[in-house]
Amino acid sequence: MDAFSIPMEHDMPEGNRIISYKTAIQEATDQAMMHDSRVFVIGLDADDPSGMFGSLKNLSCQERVIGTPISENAVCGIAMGAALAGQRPICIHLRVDFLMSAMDIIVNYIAKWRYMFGGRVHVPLVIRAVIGRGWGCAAQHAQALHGLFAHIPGLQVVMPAFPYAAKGLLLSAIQDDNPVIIIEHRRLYDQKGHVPSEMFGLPLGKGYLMRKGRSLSIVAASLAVIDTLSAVDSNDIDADVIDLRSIAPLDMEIIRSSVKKTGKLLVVDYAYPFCGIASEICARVAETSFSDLRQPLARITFPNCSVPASGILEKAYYPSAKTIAKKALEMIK
Amino acid sequence: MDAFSIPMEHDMPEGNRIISYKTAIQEATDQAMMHDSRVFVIGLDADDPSGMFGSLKNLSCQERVIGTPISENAVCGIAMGAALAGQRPICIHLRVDFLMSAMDIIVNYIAKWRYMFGGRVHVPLVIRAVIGRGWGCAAQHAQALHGLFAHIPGLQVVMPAFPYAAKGLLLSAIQDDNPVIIIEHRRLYDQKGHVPSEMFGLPLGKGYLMRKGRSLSIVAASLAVIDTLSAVDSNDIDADVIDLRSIAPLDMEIIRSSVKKTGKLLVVDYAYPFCGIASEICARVAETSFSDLRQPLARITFPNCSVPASGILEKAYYPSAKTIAKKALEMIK
Amino acid sequence: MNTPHRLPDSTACLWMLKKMILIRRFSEYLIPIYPTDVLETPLHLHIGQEAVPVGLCVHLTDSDTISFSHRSHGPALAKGINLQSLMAELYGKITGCSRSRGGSMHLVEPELGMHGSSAIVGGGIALGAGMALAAKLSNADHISVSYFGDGATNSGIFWETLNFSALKEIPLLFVCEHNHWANNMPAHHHMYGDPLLVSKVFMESFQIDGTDVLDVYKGMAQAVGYVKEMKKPAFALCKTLRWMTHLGVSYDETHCPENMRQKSCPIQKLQTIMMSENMIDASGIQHIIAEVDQDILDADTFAKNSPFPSPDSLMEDA
Amino acid sequence: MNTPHRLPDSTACLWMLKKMILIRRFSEYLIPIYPTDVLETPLHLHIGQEAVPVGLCVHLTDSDTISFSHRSHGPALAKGINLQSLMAELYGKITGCSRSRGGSMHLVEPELGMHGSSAIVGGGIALGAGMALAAKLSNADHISVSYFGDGATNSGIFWETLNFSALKEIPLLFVCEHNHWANNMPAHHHMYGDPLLVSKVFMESFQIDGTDVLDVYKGMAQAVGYVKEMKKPAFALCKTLRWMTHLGVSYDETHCPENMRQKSCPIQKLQTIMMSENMIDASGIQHIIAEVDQDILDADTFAKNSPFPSPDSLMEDA
Ligand SMILES: Cc1ncc(C[n+]2csc(CCOP(=O)(O)OP(=O)(O)O)c2C)c(N)n1
Ligand SMILES: Cc1ncc(C[n+]2csc(CCOP(=O)(O)OP(=O)(O)O)c2C)c(N)n1
Ligand SMILES: [Mg+2]
Ligand SMILES: [Mg+2]
Repeated sequence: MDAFSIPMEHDMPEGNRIISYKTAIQEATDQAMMHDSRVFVIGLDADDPSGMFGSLKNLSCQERVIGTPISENAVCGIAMGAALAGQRPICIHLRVDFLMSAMDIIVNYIAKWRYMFGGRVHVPLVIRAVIGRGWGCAAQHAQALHGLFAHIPGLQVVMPAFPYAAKGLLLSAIQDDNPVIIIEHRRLYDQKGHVPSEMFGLPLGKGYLMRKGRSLSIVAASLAVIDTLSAVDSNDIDADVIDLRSIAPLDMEIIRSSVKKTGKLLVVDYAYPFCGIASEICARVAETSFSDLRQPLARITFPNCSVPASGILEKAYYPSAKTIAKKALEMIK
Repeated sequence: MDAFSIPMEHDMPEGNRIISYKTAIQEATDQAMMHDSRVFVIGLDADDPSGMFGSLKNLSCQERVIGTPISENAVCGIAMGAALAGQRPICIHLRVDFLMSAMDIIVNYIAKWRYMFGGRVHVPLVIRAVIGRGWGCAAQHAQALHGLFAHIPGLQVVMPAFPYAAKGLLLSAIQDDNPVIIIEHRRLYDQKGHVPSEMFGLPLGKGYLMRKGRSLSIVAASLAVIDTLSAVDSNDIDADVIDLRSIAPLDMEIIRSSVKKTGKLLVVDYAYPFCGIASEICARVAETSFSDLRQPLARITFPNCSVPASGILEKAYYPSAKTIAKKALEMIK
Repeated sequence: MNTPHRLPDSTACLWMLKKMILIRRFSEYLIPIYPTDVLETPLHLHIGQEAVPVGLCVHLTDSDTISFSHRSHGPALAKGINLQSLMAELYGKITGCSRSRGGSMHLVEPELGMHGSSAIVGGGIALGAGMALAAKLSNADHISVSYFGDGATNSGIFWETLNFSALKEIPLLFVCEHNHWANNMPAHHHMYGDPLLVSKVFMESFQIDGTDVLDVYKGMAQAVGYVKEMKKPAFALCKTLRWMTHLGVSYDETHCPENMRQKSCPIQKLQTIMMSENMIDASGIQHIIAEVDQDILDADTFAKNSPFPSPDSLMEDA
Repeated sequence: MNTPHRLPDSTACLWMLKKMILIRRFSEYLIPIYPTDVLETPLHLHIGQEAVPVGLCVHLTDSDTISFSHRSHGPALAKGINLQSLMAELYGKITGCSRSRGGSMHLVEPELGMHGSSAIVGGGIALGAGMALAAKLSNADHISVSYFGDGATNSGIFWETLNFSALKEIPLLFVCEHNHWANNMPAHHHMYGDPLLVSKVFMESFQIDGTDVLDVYKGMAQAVGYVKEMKKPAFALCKTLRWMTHLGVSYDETHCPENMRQKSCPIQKLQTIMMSENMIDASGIQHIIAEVDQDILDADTFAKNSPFPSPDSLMEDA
């Protein structure tokens, strides 16, 4: 078979088929590979026994899982070439940081190909990369660089926060004819939740309202959604909580309509602050929903420095549910 | 001699020693090399007869100008290694786009070294790169990627708009103990203006008020400053015009105090819109000068797509003095 | 010039002669019109180097893929790009092969295995390898070619792709069109070692006289044949001469003066042999030139008469 | 083991024995404490590979520079890093060599020519070359070493640096500590060709038995001597065995079982020769071990008693 067509869901599904985030990724990968012989997995340690932190274990089509040398730039280029020639590669990276070696291919090639050739070619390529954190990972192994990719026209960037989104967004990305970068968070890999067993997709570029409230809009993605929910739930904060799911394209509609209601915006992005996705959201809201705003909007991000190794500094570095709750309560009162 | 100490100017100097932007760069480079034997120039085509669009012609210390193979990643790493070992390299690139090949070294090494080693080492390295434009340069040769660099903590990014700033910022960058990326615009190379003959520096991280007005604050950098001035001057627009000079660190003080006065903000950045420096400025103003704002702030940037080759599309792509004037007049009335 | 033992048959010789003349005449046609600024796009001409793409592509089928770089006209025409869509692309017209978004350095024709050329040195080598991997994964019989200059061997991605291809046994032919220059940098300033000494560590390697299309024909017959049959990568180093300056439409009189050009002209060499073998006579050659020139004129007319893209279409395919 | 013709003098032998024992005992000391989570930082141990850094560094002066990577303890200790500041860095204490910002993979000691180690594979090779360029530009006499694993040869920056160094004739010694693995990937899965066949195209190259410190001593004497004298780059390939799993504190019993370890132990090998040459006896060895162990204990006490960084200092040096 060489294509699949999946129903597009949007809501968070109900049910109790509880599996982990990593298993959801594994399941989506496995189903895609079984239903479409063009899908293959490529990347450093793709064939390692650890199976990319478990997300690639026990795949049915092991012959289409290609481990590679430590050559991230060429490997991304090779994955892209295969995509141009009709395959559907999933190019994996154990750390987002390693993608910096492949920036030439990502920025100058993958992002530009479709436009630069007037739509005569397209690059159906999925890049997966994991954000690390903790255990003294230090500055080169714990970056969240989605803002860099989002800056570049032609790249779609998604950040699933839940197992069902990990599955749905991955399947949508594989089915999409254009490149999608999926940024996963290592801390989410063991999180569990209901995931439908059948194949389904979540629309790229659409956020989802996780909690309904009246006093504040909180926008977040990936791990920051989990912390935001915990902050909101355990402090009875009367806030809209929007899980962005995609950061490029950005679902401004859902943000605007929430801000229209609440008049207050807090963006939580676990990444460097400067020129990040939180900046973009705040700028857009200030541009186009200005009159809805009742007070200054606010951001919670990493501080403007690299991640330190020492645990005690790591703790000072990372925002948490507590940071979010504090800020949210401040903004509401 | 192995160091120089230059007076720090801030104002735009008066005088009529009129030289071009490229000559100003040449002069700064030459003076730095003559006053500090640690300063050297390295990069692809550094020793080409064209002298990097004229900015490296006729240097006195030609033996410290090192042409390299097409190996941008290694060359940036080598420049950094030399900096760690006590030299003061200026690593040059004829197009900003080529820096994507060196992103691993720039993001994971150059930006992080000082912090990651607790301040025990520092990287006194200058990277120069030129933004291209026009003549069907197309998507891979006309990018302005300063937003990417600005996202990364540990990188200073400056964008001189005038010959005197080209000289002053370059000398400050060379003198600085930490890495500075200088983004120059090809279109500015032949622009002329007064430049003092002696060595002087402009403070990194400080903007400059080019025009004083009451009705609007316009913030811009590099070529966008020139277009903004032309828009403002030829339409008698009563606006503050701020030349950022540095985009990281960002001089928020000058922006905030202007917005406090005018209540209106327009940011002009000739770059991709999403997660760019214009987003950052707007977000910060909306965060911290919210009550000063009398209407929605606005941005003028490239559209969210790659640069096309065809001249007619290029024209549709690039903002101009006209675009700026139109928007500014709209915002004032 | 060493005469090859067996000459290719006359169909092949005629095909190669015509293709080389096409590349030559097309490029020469651009020389006078370029300074008039009707083509706003940076040109890297292939004059003098025609033997390499032509002696390669004569062995390729439409489904064989090829990736190449900024010096794009030669390989694109040899692989069969439509002349009109190429010309229109140079004119920035919507009928261009890249619908006016690409310009001279960014050519495409997916149906002929050209999935887009890059103006950033190096990366295209990996794209070619990816297409070879795709062929292997889909059990297809075609091969892929990564076509690049001597300067591109400087880049890390060249090395990474060499290693990957050898490890994974993909049907990829590396073709290095070694014209001794990367911009104004002579090869011995940018590459220390003979690339063939390196490639031999990884794969079957061929040294080819890139100024002699019959040597290219013979060498590529072996190289392409090896890749097709063994389904393994191979490397072909083709030394040739760059007649022009790196960019633009001037002859490089300093480094490649007239007498050098005459001695090394691949078209002259082939014509001489074909004539001595009675495959063609002077009028036959004139006929080819006339035919080619007419095609070029037609393409020019087509391009001139084609519309520019609408400014409103700026964001299409973004 | 081939006995080298001339043994280094006893000062050198004692220096090497003590350094190797220091690296070994230090690493072994970490094994039991790592699972207690007092060191929150990813450890890549050097056990079994001690001969390479030690046989190299015995020839280096303090002003010679060296860049290395995630597997950092061996080269850092061999080059002379202060044991207390190394230990404190592993504990995340402010007295650590990187003031607690770096952890195990990011060690630094500028005064000893260690300008910081990287945890991204590859780039450090270029840093070492930059330090060599600095030596050349400032007419200094010292040399620089780029120290890296077999896996790092996969990366494009390795290739680019090889070419650059040969072209520019910089005093750089490439040392490839080839332990046959990159994480769980055996070398034949990640490198197709023998790296020495490639390096020979660019520079003087040496093959060294990395499990035998006397062979390393001899080879590095030549290699370091060549670079110092000729002021040109050279390459040393040191094949050795990784006793441990890639990361963490377990022995890799599958790929490097006990009997293999015993046969290839560089410390055992040196001890045997030194004893047979009457350079040391059993009690002398015991004495070294005791001394080293005491230093390690002192370092541990120092580290434990050192303060953590203040959370308020987070942004220092940002
Ligand atoms: C990464 C990168 N660096 C620099 C350039 C500028 N550049 C364009 S063509 C060229 C020379 C390429 O030489 P070669 O590969 O031998 O191709 P040739 O032009 O000789 O056909 C250079 C340096 C580029 N396009 N990309
Ligand atoms: C660019 C990059 N890709 C992947 C990794 C993950 N990684 C860390 S160490 C390692 C193996 C390195 O092998 P080698 O260079 O032989 O060093 P060794 O661990 O054997 O000493 C890998 C793949 C990395 N750190 N950097
Ligand atoms: Mg060339
Ligand atoms: Mg190894």
